[in-house]
Amino acid sequence: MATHAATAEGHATGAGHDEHHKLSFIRTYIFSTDHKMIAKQFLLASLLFLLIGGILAGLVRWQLGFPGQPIPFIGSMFSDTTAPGGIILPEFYNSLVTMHATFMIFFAIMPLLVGVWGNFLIPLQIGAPDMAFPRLNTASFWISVPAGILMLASFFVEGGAAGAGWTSYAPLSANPEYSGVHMGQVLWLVSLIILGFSSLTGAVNYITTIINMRAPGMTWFRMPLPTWSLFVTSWLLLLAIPILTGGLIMLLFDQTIGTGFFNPATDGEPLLWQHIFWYFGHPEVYILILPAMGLVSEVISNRARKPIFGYHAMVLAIISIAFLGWVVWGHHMFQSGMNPLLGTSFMISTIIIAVPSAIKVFNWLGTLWKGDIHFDVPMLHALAFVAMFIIGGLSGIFMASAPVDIPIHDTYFIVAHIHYVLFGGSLFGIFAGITFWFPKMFGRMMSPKLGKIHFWVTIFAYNAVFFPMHNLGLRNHMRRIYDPNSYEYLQPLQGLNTFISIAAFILIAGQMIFAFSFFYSMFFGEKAEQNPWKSNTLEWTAAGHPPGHGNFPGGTPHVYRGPYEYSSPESNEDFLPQGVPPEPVRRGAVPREPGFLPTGD
Amino acid sequence: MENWSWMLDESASSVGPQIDRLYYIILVITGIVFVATEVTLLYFLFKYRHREGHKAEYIHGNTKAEIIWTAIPALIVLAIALMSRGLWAEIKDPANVPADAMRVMLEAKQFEWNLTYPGPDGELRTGDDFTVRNRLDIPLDRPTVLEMTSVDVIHSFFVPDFRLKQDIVPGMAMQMWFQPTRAGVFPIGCAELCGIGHTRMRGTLTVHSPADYQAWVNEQVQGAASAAEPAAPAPATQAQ
Amino acid sequence: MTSHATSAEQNMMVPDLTFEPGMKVFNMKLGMWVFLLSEVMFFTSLIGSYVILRFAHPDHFPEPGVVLNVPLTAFNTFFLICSSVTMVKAFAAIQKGDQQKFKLWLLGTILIGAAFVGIQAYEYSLLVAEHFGPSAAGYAPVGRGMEEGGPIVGGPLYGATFYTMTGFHGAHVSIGVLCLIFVLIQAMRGKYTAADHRGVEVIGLYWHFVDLVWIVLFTIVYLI
Amino acid sequence: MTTEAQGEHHDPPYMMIFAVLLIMTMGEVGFAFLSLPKFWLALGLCVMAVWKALLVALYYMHLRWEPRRLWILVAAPLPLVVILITAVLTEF
Ligand code: HEA
Ligand code: HEA
Ligand code: CUA
Ligand SMILES: [Cu+2]
Repeated sequence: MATHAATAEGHATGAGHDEHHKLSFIRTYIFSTDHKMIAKQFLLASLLFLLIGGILAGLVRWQLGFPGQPIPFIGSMFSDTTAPGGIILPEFYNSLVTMHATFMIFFAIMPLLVGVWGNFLIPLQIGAPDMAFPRLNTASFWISVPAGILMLASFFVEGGAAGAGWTSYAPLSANPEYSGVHMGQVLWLVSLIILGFSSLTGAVNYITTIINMRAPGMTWFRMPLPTWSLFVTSWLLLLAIPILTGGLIMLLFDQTIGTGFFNPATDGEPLLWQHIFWYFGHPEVYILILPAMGLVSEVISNRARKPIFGYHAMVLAIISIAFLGWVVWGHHMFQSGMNPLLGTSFMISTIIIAVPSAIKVFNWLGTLWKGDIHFDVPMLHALAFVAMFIIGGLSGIFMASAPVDIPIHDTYFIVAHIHYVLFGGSLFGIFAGITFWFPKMFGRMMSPKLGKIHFWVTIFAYNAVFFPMHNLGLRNHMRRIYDPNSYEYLQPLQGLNTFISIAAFILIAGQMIFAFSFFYSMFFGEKAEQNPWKSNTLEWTAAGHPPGHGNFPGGTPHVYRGPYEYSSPESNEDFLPQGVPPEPVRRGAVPREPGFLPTGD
Repeated sequence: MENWSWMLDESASSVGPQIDRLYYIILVITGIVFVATEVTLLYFLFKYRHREGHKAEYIHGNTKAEIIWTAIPALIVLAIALMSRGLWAEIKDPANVPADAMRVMLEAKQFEWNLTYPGPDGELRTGDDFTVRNRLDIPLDRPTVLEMTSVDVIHSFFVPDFRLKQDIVPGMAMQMWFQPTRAGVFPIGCAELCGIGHTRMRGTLTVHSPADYQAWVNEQVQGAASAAEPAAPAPATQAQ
Repeated sequence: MTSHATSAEQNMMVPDLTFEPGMKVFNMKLGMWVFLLSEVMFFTSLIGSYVILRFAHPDHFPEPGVVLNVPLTAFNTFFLICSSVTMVKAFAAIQKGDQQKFKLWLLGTILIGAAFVGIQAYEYSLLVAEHFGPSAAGYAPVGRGMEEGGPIVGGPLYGATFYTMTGFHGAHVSIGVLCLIFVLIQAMRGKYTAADHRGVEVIGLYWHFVDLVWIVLFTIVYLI
Repeated sequence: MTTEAQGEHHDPPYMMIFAVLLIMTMGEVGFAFLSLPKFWLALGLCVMAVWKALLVALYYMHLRWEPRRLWILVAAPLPLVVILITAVLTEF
């Protein structure tokens, strides 16, 4: 074979990074192929969408807390088709709820978990020089930008933004005659189709990178849990997103060229849409929680200075949650007219998911047990994650029991569940992640003082907002209703609704502390040390500070042990990095010189 | 304060108590799990908080403990699943629909409920049927079967006090039965987002004593006979 | 990187051995396989909907050959299978370093692939002329060789599912053709060698996958 | 390395597979127009289609010569496909 060798372009698989020429501004900050820069791009963009989603939530809460009253301060800015004189119209309310959920789920939490941490952590934690396909990675971010722009633009088209709920049940979403929204729905569909490509390219990249580019010694069961959970999440993305894309395309055709897949007038099947949506939708909610579980595991083990309890069980639990997640989608459809027998099997599989979730919760508790717990800001958020995820998970058990779901389906009990798992779970996980890895990303510490204020405001306001929603639900307060007072039996609940809304405004305002601290610390924060949390994983000990192009200045690191060897008797200190060879350990675990670490080959 | 309660309002249908019982069982189980886990969490946080010179113990796990805390929740959730399964089958099994039930047709549309009753002949889809809007009147002593259809989008027929909720999918014939257990007037709501007027899609369900019910039917039949008159009394009635 | 003197002969078709053993195939190939799995799910969404809708409403779907032109499409299927063969031939040629044959087979693949798309477009135009369209309102085919104005066969779900599925397959073929053209240009520039023809293998995987999907589609859409 | 060795000495039987695919396609078209009960027609056609698809995957996409772990990876979504379609089919 060798005789046929022709021109050598020397493109080594990912590893060759020796040319250190200066890249232009555009190549460094805009169309960068460096996974760390792409992670930062995702971070900023999705925090922006988080803010937008939060503002929309504020408007929703205004209407529910003070129905029919003009929105204060900004009320006059709204057009006559949305909120004339600041008074929200019902169609605008529907759009607000729909877009709130759409931005939060697809444009904030998903990229914050997968786009940010998938990009930032995976190569660094497994000791790879970059992603397997750096340019595809750039594309993955830039594909998502037009999707976001289209989604935002839908507010300004005729008929307003999509208003059929984030689940977009057909035929309401398929036929403009029913909803009064045409262009907005079309943009919603197109935007999500485009966004699907972004997630897909990301998933291909993460999976390939993790399978093929782990540093020597980084065996599967030495991988840090964030990477493990991102790996499993990538599979969920890879296999769930295309199902949604197919459904979105069919719905788009119904909406634009009159096909009638989901339109009963032409014998289409509305339930088919629901099956397709939830076949994607349930794996989706695990996409939104698994990476957060990974981040939280890392933070808890680190700040308790103790090995994660039952590492293998944790990994298996992630995998089995993901597996079971594929066979439970019908629990969103118990009251939909689905075949009741099918409902039974969905009910049983759903309830079983509590078991791997239990393993995770108990193992977190086990990690804290006999630990040496440091209450730093990331740890506070991680602990809040555990405490809140328990509540959200347990409320899931009520709904998983199909007969009990009859009265509580489509009430605020569900809304409470959603926010306990998505805010109490995912978002606290994200806060833990951002505050934990901020020093590695930006080279500066986030202010612990502001961080603590933000944390305490958030945890109290958050519970004041969402805990009473359980009670609203049990009083049969339906979700997605514009004016609860139009039901006589809901009128006594107005006081509670107003209370929730005020708490929500405090919650939203409290987030501004975070926004301020984020940007302030980026430029003026205290300079961080190389390994401020005394962590074991490669990104802190082997990579540059902050990591430069090519990630590992000393060459590909070697890995000698698992990621959670905290307080190991082998070391004089309470940590033992993965890359420190066994024999010099007794001299102290911290590599003082950058060149200390063994290099690959 | 009553609004903060975790108790359910008293139910008014035959399945209500069973659903409520299951709800309370789950409430107790999850309540115990909730308190146990959160208290443990807080206790650990207090007990093992960082103190100078103190080092965490180097423990990787404990297989026995892990097996125990996998098995116990597994058994608990299995029990919940089995209990739910039985009740679900009881509610949904078409074989359980009472044969002597009164049949009423429900047609949902944006944004109203139209209910069609068998007229004096007791048969649906005959000339003497009559239709009322946004109210369902039933006798206390008989089960009722609703034959539900929707003409436009998905609606969901929701009677909180009866623990009844069923989405009505256009193009599908849905059925739901129930047996009231006390007389009274109960709200009906639409629980599935169905467009701009979703909030307005309300109704009332009135459970009459048998005698009152007959009187009501008679009144409606007469109303239907004289439907040509424009000023129909509320609730609006119309002839078919 | 002076060590690259030997890398001219380094076989790029095997994975980078400095890493932990992973999938034992090179990155691009693994990436393509992973991507194809998502394609499986995408077509599942479309084909699955077809199967389900057809099962629920058999009356919408006429017998094979009544509306669709089976001989024409069988011929087109033959084309697509041919293009798979030319593709593997191209791959086999570059494996042996035979640049000339490689380019010829590649060109053949492109031409046949383009022909497939062309024939599909032609088929669409015939069908639309026979009032078999995707939209429910415009659906009015009366069957192949039947009198104009006769009874309409099937129902609108037929048109909707037919055009969505075959259309997205056609789009995949078209994208494949574009990618192959790109590969051909690269081949002209001498990018591929016996030691490194990763691009050829990877685009080949995609191309065969599209062929594979067609095998399934042809059977369930045209024949069943 | 394996592919290389294979390429040097004998290519996979590309033309053979091509012939089989062609014959099976013709067989399929003929079979589709037999007057059999619909169920048997559908079953027969599905079996043939799956067979052809397997031939393409195994020979043209070289799965036969790939490491076993790649097989496992490739098979991963198939159960999901089956679950989705069969579950939803029971609805109607
Ligand atoms: C991150 C997101 C996330 C997560 C993790 C979950 C997790 C779970 N969800 Fe949730 N869910 C949503 C997001 C999420 N959900 C959203 C967004 C909706 C609404 C969509 C819409 O309609 O708009 C929804 C709706 C929803 C429904 C539909 C309700 C309805 O519409 O009527 C159901 C029903 O079964 C359900 C169940 C569950 C269950 C059983 C879990 C389980 O995974 C939870 C498991 C966890 C625990 C149980 C806690 C920890 C365990 C222990 C402490 C051990 C001991 C426990 C026992 C012995 C019980 N969810
Ligand atoms: C991740 C998901 C997520 C999050 C975080 C939230 C957050 C909030 N949600 Fe939402 N919500 C959903 C997902 C989410 N929600 C979903 C899926 C639905 C169902 C929709 C449907 O029915 O279709 C829903 C529905 C829903 C309803 C029900 C509406 C109805 O049924 O009529 C309500 C009502 O109160 C509500 C309120 C709130 C409030 C007050 C917040 C608050 O927590 C908001 C607090 C504010 C923020 C979190 C912003 C913080 C900003 C930063 C931290 C940015 C910092 C910025 C920079 C550094 C630039 N939400
Ligand atoms: Cu009808 Cu909501
Ligand atoms: Cu779910």
